[in-house]
Amino acid sequence: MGRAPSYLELSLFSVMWSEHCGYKNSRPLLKRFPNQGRRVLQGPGENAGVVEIGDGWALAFKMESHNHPSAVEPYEGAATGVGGIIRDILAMGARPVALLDSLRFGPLSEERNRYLFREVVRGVGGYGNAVGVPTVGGEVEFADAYSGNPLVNAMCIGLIRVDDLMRSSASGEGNLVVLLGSKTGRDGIHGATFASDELTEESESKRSNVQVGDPFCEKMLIECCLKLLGEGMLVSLQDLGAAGLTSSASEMAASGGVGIEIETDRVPLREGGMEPWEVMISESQERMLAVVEPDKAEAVLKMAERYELVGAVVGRVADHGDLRVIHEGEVVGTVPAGYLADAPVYEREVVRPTYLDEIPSLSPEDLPQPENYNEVLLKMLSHSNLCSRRSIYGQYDHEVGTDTVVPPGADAAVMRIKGTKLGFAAAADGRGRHCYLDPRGGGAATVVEAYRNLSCLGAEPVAATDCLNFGSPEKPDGYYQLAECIQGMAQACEAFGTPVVSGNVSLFNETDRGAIYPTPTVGMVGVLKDVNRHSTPAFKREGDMVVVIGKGWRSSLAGSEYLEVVQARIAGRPPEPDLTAEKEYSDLVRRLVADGLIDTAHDISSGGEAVALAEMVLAGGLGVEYERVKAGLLADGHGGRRTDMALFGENGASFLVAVPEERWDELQKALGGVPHDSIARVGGDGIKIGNLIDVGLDDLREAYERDLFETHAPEGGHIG
Amino acid sequence: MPETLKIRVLVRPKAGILDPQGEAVRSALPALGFGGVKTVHVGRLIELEVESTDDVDAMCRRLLSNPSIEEYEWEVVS
Amino acid sequence: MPETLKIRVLVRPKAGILDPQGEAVRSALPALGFGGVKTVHVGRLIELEVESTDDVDAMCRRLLSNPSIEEYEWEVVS
Amino acid sequence: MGGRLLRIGVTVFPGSNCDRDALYVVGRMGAEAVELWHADPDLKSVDAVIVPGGFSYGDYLRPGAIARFARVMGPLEEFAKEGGPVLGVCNGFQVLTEAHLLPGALLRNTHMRFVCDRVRVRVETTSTPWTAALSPGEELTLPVAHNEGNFFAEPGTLSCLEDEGRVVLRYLENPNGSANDVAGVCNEGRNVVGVMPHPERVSDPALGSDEGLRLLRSVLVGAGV
Ligand SMILES: Nc1ncnc2c1ncn2[C@@H]1O[C@H](COP(=O)(O)OP(=O)(O)O)[C@@H](O)[C@H]1O
Ligand SMILES: [Mg+2]
Repeated sequence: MGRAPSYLELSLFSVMWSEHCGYKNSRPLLKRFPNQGRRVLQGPGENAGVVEIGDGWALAFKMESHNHPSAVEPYEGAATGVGGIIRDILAMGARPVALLDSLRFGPLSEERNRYLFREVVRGVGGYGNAVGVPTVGGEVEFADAYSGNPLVNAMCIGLIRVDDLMRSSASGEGNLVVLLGSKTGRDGIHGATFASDELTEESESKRSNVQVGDPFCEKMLIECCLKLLGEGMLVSLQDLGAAGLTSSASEMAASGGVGIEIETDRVPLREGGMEPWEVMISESQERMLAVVEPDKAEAVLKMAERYELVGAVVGRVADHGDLRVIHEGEVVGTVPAGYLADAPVYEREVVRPTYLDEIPSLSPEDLPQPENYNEVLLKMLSHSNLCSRRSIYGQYDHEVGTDTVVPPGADAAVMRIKGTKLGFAAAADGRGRHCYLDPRGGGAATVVEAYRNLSCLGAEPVAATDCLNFGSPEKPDGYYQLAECIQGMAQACEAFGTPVVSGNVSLFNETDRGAIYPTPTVGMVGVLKDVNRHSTPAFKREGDMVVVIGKGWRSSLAGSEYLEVVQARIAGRPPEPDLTAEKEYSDLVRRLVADGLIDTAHDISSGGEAVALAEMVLAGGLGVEYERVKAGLLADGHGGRRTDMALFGENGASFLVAVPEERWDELQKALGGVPHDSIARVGGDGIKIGNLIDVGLDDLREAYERDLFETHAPEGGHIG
Repeated sequence: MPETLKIRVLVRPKAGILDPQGEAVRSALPALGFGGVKTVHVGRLIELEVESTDDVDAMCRRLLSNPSIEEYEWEVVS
Repeated sequence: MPETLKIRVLVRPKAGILDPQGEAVRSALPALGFGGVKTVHVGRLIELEVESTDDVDAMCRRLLSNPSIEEYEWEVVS
Repeated sequence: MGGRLLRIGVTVFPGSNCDRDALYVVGRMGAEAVELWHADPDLKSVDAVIVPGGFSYGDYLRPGAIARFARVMGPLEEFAKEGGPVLGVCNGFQVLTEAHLLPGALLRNTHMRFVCDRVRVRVETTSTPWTAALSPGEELTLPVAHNEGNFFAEPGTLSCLEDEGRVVLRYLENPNGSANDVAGVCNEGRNVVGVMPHPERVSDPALGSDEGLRLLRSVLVGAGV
């Protein structure tokens, strides 16, 4: 800018250019994601992506990480993560209607991990429940790699009329800039820069600037903003996130090609003696910034009052392209808004890490074959990565709004849209171990998992959002994992026609115990033309035939759940996802549901065929029995392979569906040349697989329906 | 059996940290006909009966308060 | 402007009334290696700055505590 | 009131979040939904009032503690004393106990967790405007979603509630530690009912059940509509 920046200007740059805001390392790589599509109304670049879903309706959605804040203060970290993503959706003008959370923790054998897990779940619920947006799905996994560095990714979906879409770009010289919501305090000063540091002993002491969420204020903010938008009182709207006023104002100005002047002494403050730079970068929660025509300002402030919110005119839109900070009538800082919005980018060389070649390859021959498969199945079902998530989503209000058609517990959640036949489905997935063993394949498999989960419900996947949780990109391994996972995800999204319309990056997820598994998480939404035509994994009728569709029997133990849980090994390279088959079979299953031919479907994923069958039994409370003949077939692993591989091996591109016998011919016709096999029948009071497995429903339940939390855990506190 | 001590622990939000409860109560008071209240802060009161005070401070740090957002004080009341 | 008084209000569950929070804390203590804690009760601490103490008792009765399940005490601390 | 469309008011406090659900369901009941804003001391001549669930004033201090002082509560208390049908759902139940329109209080769930689930309850009395259309002893499956649903009343009060048949709904599986498995109660006049479960969430076959709608429509029967 041709002169030495002042301290205030420096702090603006430092917060804006930190990874958290500027995507220094990831921006060039993100270009690989497809982001176009016939349904896309808004791709990356706005507060959230938006896709059209029919009848004049659109969905705005985005996923965001709050990993570091949650590692330091789990309850508030998770809560403010939820609050933040809700405001991104609100900024598009949409009413937030669904939340999902994607979580990672170290093993629950460690007290600190139990504490983080408990308080994060409480934080997600504490905020989401109070603000009245149902938490309808998510996922959670436990692994050593996340000890001390939990992952907390929150996704929000908003519903909006296509015509009512809002944008954040400021316009109209002389228009006023209004700050709505709560007062500004010293919350998270330098939090934005902190969020991209590695966690160290020292960062533990940064606690004093922890941000505390106020879901009550957020609820008022949602209703107030939607009312203002409904009455056409706003020119543009933007949430305040990392870097507070600085990023919001500069982004609004830059995208509108105008300037914005902020008078810091007009900002309502919570504490005295705040410096202008503190006001500019404060990350106080529950605030939105709006551009308003002068003659509407008074009405806007009145509305804020009606909703018990603080509202104040804090600046104006100017024709110069600068973000100007004014204090007591004096300009104390001037920065071209574009400078702030466009941080410099780094491109790095991609070098294959040596660890990938050191991962022991898997030769099943030297794996001992289990004696007792009943025990193996129960051990799998009770494992913290496979057991029921009820003890988590039972703490989340997943029904408020009265639109939840398929609640948590199925492969994805299904929501209706009142006054239409339309519905949408949403799922969040991540595959950290797979991405560690094979970054590119794992990246693709992450997208595949979400695509499959939506298809199981009968929804047509239309677009995705993502959260890229990685270690340090300044280390070759970290950068390789980032680049390769993105490549794999991009290929899958390309193949599936599901553009990535929004996302978020969280790098430097490392502690003195090392880096996390590379863990991109994907949130995908799908459309149901008739929301009543959906399926669930639950068996519904005695006597139904159970059919495996796809590659069920060509499964592998490499990097599988079975290998880790039962054989205590993390080895091998999981099979390369077959994108063509995944799409073909997913689309087929979806058509079967849409045509009303099947109402029972589940994908074969972690834990393989036996676990998938057990999940369907547990969901429906009806047993299943392998027909004797076929059991033999399976006992030698669907054609000469190991039994454990046949039961618990993973591969993907495979589903289990159930139909009444009288529709079997119809189904076979519909399946045409697609590999399938009628393997079992719904009936009995447990799971029976030939002479291999025979476990009663009660034992299945006891193993699966585990409470992942200590009973009567006290609130808050800081344990460990 | 050893006679016990009654301990009173007061936990309150750290200075500068947002206190949504206190704020909500304060802004509600005038409507309820209670004027002249300048500030309100809401915290926790914990009362313990213990055999010795040795562990009390550790309990406050590790379980009864959340040092990242709260401060505490404790005293023997009897 | 009138100088203000600092009031401290303590609200606790009435004797005999179930106190899930206190119970949760008590049952968590041993696991953390804290023995010898006989009873734990969790209540609320409310700190007010007021211009006069006239209304304080009414506030406690009508808003800050629920007399059917809680008891309160208040004092001027400065 | 004959054939006239019943007007049912739904109070909206800051932080209420089931108000829109309630307004929607009133429409499905075949009644006219009227929003009652907390700051307006006016019931807009409605025939019945639903105090919906949510987190009025963030549940700060105690659930319902602040909301009960809202301006709309004055006329609402009058309406209740004159025998007008009032239903408090979840946070609405909490508000009505804080306002002393219903006995007892709702304490923290004993297991210290928010609970969102569907639970079986038994209809203990049909002599209230909100259960008149159900059959005594009938079992319903209703959603619950709360942190403080643990009903408490002094032993004397509790036995009096039992003796006078003022326990309206009883849990068949107790989700929160509630005394005598109480899920809902009514006042002495039986016109004010509070329930922790959310009937409005099961008022639509599209959501798997409309048992809640049957409960809510009782008030129309009572009103002879
Ligand atoms: N953290 C969570 N929050 C809410 N719902 C969750 C969470 N974790 C899992 N679930 C729900 O539990 C069910 C099973 O989750 P998961 O095993 O990840 O499904 P899948 O294997 O089909 O992806 C899903 O309905 C999911 O939405
Ligand atoms: Mg699945």
